[in-house]
Amino acid sequence: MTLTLLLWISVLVAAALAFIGDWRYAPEVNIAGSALTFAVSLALALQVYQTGAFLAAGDFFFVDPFNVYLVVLTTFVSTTTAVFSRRYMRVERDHGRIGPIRMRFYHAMFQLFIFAMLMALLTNNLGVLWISMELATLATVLLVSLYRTPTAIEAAWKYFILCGVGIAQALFGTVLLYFAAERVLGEGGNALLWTNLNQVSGQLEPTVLRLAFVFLMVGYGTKVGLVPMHNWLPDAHSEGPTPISAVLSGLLLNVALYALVRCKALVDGSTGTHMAGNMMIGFGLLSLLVASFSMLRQKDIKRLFAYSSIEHMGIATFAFGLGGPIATFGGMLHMLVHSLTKSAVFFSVGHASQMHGTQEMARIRGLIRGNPAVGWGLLLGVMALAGMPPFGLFASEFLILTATMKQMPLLTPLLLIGLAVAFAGLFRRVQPMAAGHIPPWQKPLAAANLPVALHMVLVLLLGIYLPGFLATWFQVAVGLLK
Amino acid sequence: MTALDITGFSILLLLGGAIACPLLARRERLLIPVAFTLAALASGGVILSGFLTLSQGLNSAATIPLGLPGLPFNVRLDPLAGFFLVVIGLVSLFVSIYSIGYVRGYLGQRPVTPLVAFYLLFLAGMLLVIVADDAYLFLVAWELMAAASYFLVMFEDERAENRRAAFLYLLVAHVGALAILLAFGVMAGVATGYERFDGYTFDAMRGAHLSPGWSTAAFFLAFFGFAAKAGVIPLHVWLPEAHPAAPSNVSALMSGAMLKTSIYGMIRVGFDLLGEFPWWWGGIVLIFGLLSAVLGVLYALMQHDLKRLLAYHSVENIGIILIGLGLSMIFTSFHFPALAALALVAALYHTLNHALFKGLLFMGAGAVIQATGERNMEEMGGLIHPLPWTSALFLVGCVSISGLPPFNGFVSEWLTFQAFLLSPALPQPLLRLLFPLGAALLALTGALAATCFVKAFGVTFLGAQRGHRKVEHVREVGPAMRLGMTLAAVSCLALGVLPTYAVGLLDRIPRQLMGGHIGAVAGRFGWLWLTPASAERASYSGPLVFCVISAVVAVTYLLLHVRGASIRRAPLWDCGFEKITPRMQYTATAFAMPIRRVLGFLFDIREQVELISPVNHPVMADHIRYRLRIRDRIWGWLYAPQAKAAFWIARQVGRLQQGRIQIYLLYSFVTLIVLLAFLG
Amino acid sequence: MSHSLVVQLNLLLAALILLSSFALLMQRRMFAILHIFAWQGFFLGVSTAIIGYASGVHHLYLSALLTLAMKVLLLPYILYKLILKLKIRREIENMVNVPATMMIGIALVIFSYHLTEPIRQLSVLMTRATLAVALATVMLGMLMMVTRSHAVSQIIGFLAMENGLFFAATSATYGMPMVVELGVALDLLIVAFIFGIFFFHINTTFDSLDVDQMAKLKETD
Amino acid sequence: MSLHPLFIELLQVALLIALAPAFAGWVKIVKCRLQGRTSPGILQPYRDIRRLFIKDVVLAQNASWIFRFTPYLIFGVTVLAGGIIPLISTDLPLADTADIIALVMLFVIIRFFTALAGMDIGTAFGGMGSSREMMVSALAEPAMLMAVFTVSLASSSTSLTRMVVVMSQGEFVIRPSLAFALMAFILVALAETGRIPVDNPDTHLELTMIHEAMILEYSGQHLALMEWAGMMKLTLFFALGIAAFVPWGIAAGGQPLALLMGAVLLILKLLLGGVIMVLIETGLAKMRIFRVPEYLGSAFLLATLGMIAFFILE
Repeated sequence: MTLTLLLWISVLVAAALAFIGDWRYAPEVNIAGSALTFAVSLALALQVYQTGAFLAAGDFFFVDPFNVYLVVLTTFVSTTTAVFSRRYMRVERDHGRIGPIRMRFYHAMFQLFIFAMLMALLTNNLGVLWISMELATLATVLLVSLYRTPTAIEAAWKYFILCGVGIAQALFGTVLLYFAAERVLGEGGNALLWTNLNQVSGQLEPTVLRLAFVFLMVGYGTKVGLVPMHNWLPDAHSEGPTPISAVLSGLLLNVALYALVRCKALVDGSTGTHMAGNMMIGFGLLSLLVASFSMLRQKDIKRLFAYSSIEHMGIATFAFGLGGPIATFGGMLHMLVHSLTKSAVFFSVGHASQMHGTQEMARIRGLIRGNPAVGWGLLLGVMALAGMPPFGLFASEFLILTATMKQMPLLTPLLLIGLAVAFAGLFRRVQPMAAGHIPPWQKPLAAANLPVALHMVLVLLLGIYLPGFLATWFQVAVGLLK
Repeated sequence: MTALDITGFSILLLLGGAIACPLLARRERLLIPVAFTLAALASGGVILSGFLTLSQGLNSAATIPLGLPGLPFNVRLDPLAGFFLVVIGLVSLFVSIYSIGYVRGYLGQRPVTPLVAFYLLFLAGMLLVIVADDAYLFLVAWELMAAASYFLVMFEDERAENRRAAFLYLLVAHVGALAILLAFGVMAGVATGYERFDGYTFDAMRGAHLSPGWSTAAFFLAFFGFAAKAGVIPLHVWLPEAHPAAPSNVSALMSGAMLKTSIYGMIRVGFDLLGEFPWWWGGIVLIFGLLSAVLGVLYALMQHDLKRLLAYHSVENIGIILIGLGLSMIFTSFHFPALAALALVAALYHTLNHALFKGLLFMGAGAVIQATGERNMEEMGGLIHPLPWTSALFLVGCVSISGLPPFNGFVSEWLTFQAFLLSPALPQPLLRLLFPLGAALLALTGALAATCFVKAFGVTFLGAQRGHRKVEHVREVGPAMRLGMTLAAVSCLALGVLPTYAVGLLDRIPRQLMGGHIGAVAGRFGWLWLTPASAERASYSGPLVFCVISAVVAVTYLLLHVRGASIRRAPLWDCGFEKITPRMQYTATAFAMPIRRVLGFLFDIREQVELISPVNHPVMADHIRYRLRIRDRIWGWLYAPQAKAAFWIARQVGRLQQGRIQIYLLYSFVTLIVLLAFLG
Repeated sequence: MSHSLVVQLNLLLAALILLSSFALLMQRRMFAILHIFAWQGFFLGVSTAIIGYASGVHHLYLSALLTLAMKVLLLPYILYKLILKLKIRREIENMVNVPATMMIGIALVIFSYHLTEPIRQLSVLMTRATLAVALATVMLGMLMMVTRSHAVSQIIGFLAMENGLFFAATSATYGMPMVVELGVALDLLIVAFIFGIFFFHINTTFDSLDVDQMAKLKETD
Repeated sequence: MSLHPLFIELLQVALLIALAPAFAGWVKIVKCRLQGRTSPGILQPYRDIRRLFIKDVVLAQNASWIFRFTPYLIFGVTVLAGGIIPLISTDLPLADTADIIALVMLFVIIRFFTALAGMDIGTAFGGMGSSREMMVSALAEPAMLMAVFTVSLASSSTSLTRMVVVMSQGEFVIRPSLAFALMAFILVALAETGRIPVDNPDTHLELTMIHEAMILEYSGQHLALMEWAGMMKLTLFFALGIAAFVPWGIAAGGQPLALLMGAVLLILKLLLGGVIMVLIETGLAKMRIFRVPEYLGSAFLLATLGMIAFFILE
């Protein structure tokens, strides 16, 4: 009940905004819609907390601790992003970078995007999961090219094509999965239901599933932004409007990883080997290394953080690939705190680039003096991203690293190198931007500080105190994925 | 109210203060005294609790319901922790008092609220590190400390070199922290095999029995991490950058207290968590200690920035502490608990002493810099006249760090020597032969340190003003700063004159860790004689040295002044040389020249002399231009190549992404095909 | 219509589809490409219908209709209009050396045959033989996207992949569940809508649809 | 009957203070004889000191309290050292105040403050003297410690009295290690007391002087104290050598006869030692400052050899 309500709200708000999206109070409507979904998702979470995992709408939807916390996360971040985008888009409109129609389009697509992700998270049907992933992509493609600049169009095109192809491969994988399932569960819709598949995963044909997972890995991996299928990500993040960058790397990547993890659970369950896990370890590690080294040479601030998203997704993928209670726990925690932190950082980045009228890091200076909230937000956010305690990312990296030390000690040097280089890459860029004197070209700005503050407080809390229910959820989810 | 409560309360006080600081951001003139008094009070509490723990040999633990599920924050106080609480507490007490005056100097120049807030946070972090009893809390505190001090180093952030220093510092600290993390990972893994979270408590790690290979890995990972923080050569590069960059009260705290936390970490991991180890671990620690000691002091000798010089001396003293540790480890592994105890006590005592006199010296340097607005010694000179207090207190620091009796530096170095001289007991003939050489190196270090501080004090305070700035406008610093320094100086003297009491207290720590202890105090008038090992082996009496010397001095002075000897002031004689100018004095660079000439091969020196003559003929030269550039070789050997390699790789990685979409498609296509071919 | 006949027909259509995708790979001229694509869609639709008839899985009729409607009529029509509008009728694009592409294509077919071998062993469906063709179509579609530098032909390559997927779905499992089919179709519609917009933007900003000039965003210097 | 230790202590210190100038004078005499000059007689140092005490102090204008404090401190430290080293008897209350390592550090105090005083009056000479003095001492320190260490190995103790007791009470054995150590000790002692070939005590030739350069600005009582302390230091180094290497005759207890015996023997040893030193001094030439490292290096080498010899041969 709450569940369908959740989805309907975002659809309806999207539809409404499609018409009134350029109205003065459209941003407020947008915020209200997101806030509403957030409230409902909390109710849903409560339900799960009380009754545990359950099926809804027949067996079309499946809610368990693993996806419900992502749902709450999604709605929460979408709300804060809406709050941020109110200020941000107003400035953009005042600078005349986008007109009323595009404003409408932007708001509508934003909500549609949220809907797509919620659908992908909640559905029980792998086919529908695939469809909503595609939908999420398509909803954001035109947002990336919202500014109509040559580079924006180029980025959007790459995003469109690469993710399209990737997702197509994922579909082939799904087909194979269906083929394998059908022979056990018989013909018909419920052969694609994850719950059923998970029950019989032992009997699924390993050869087929191995084949299927390769396609799923490459397919969904493209959307997670795993090297070497990552090339769309920096472009899309750097060219789109900042709120979109925030939700892209804060939420979409998570959802894609979620899909991948669900499939991994099936495949390793069936093959009985650790092949899927190893594949994820490989991709994760490669992404971590490549991304962290790429960070060293960035000039564009949003590209920098796009690569950091790749890096962190790499870590999370690595953790899930590693398996085992602590690593998986760490992976989930990492998804959560990373999306909180990264979106917060993107908020600060957005304001910073608006203050200086450029995304070129060499020209962004003296933020702390210019606008303390933005400056400190950026600096602390980056500290969190770099894995400094007491922020939450440290907790997850702590678990993941120590788990690696036990299970695959020989990989720890690589992890160390990756993390260290990423740290250096982030700091040597961000520090001069935050510190120092105010440059003449910097313009004052009324920033939306609430979202950043909210996110950072949460990240801080998660670093020093992990609430019990979340912990138990993660434990349960770990059990499910075993 | 137990010792642990007092500590916890103090820490909460500091954290609360840090959070509350922004409230007073508008009224900084009020904020400074309030906040630093708070800090001083907290430090006092910490000293008290640490002292109680140490003197009564308490061992109390507690858990705080925060942190990860199944892994609440565990805290514990045992003699070892108690001792380090005392060390940090003392330094922070003195420095906090000093800061009341020092930080006021920034008013009007820049907002000091961040400085105050992060100062409090920094203190809290260090204290948490000491009381932490599980890997997670330890690392959180460790990095909290690093982050806070990073912001403190970056306080004067408009200077590019300060930013660079801060960045370098944070990078090294973070890499070190990761290494420590992995070390804990190894131990926790063996403890509970990663199925549960409670393997991360130190108790579980104590219980775990590691295979030699694993424990070696754990120890050296931890050693690397802690060494990076302690500034052990070759991981010291950040230290001489960060200490000068930071405000002086912060450098005092960093050098006096923060470096000690890494010593604490080494002892905790080596002796407490791991327990038994082969002798060569100690050997390696010893070697790094000697290396840091000698090179540290040599590099210090080449500096003419007062704070850089002091920073390099921190490297040296950490080296001396490590020497003690290494000896203690070796003795432990050969099962000589008493000797191990002696070496450990020496190390711990030097830890305490270094905390005090280095704190004092940095405070003094801060006073000088604030009074003159100058960091370069070549511009100073003759400051003893306008700065009587500061100079006298600084001199105490110099004497202590040079290891001259009856001050504290001597006692700990003397104990270390004794530990060295006990080596004939060792079964390893090779070690027996090599140890004395180590002792000789230590002696060299001591002598060079004396040289360096003759230079530091002489060039800064004595002689005549060298630079272009006038001495007249220099005023003595305020009472708060003087009080802070005086307290530090007094405790330096006290620890030097009455070592037996302190050593008696320290003796509880080896008892806790390795069950051995030294007969520190022997015979009648025990408090008078410090006799490690045995009375006829070696003995030292601080009180007597102090009393006899001062008595003789007093007597001679009186004898000579019964008939008021008239003292006539006259211009310099200088072998009858007439027109002598301040420019003719020895500069810091000139003073270090002989050593530079003798041991130059250790440095990367560029020296060029240029004769400038109107008629270009060297003999007719009317003035000479002299250029000297001394670099740390280690940077060129170790760090520059790494950076180069990283950027090279980055360039290669960049090639992956060259813009054409077909290529990107090809990547994903090829990936698919390859995976299918090999896994499908 | 006897069972074997159906199978043979199906195989024939499969062969035609494979052929058409090779043709797509080779063909230089826009309109020709368009036609071939339409034909491929047609073969696909027919084969789907036949399979539906033979296997008695009746929702396949619907999906056959969908296919015909979209892949034979709608999408080609849209593309046709766009090509006219954007005046790229005469466009002859230069391609990387054709024989090599040929060889690679054949290699891919063999590879996909080898890959689908185990599945063919497992499957009991009469269409199991065609799965290899489906996979090959997907791969050839990708190959086409890799080798072509023209936006339109890239899109067609993409759509050809979709065809392959669809064909795979029918031949491996007599089609995905209905809801999925519909969803895919919907997505396809949106895709069409989006690339339509894109063609306009690209053409207006770069005044040509050659994607090679869209290589500003890169890490090399 | 036996004298009270405290009395012995006072006696020894008094003896040292009284005899130090005479010893310096003796050294001068021997040197003059060897160089074919007529000597001013053994009492000359006393006369010098008296003259200086009578004279007023002339202080340089910018001399600080350090400059004035140093002479007293140095005198005090030297006296303390005199109370620690067993000259005539081992039964000294102060003997346990410092073992040999601490004793060496006491001498470092002297050097440290002399160097500071040298820099205090801001002349080029002062700085030069301090700088060179500190370098020499820095290089001398390890050699000194090695020698000391080798000696302490024999008696497995660093307390001087203990060493003396062990060596003079125990049966006599030839120790190659001690021979090496003795040579090293002599070399170092020459450097530490500022004699040729490292420094030249009786020159004011700018470029060769080290110690003189530092005390150049001293005058009157201050200079007197400095000179006197210098003589005592010279004597003490001999006493140290005697106690460490040829301690025979130093009384174990407080019997007056033994003490007298000890005193006589001490004086004889000192006279002999003086001659030996003069022979070395006249035999060698003052070396360039940058030859000193090699000189002290060889001292270090000898000391190390001594130690190795101990472990290998004994």
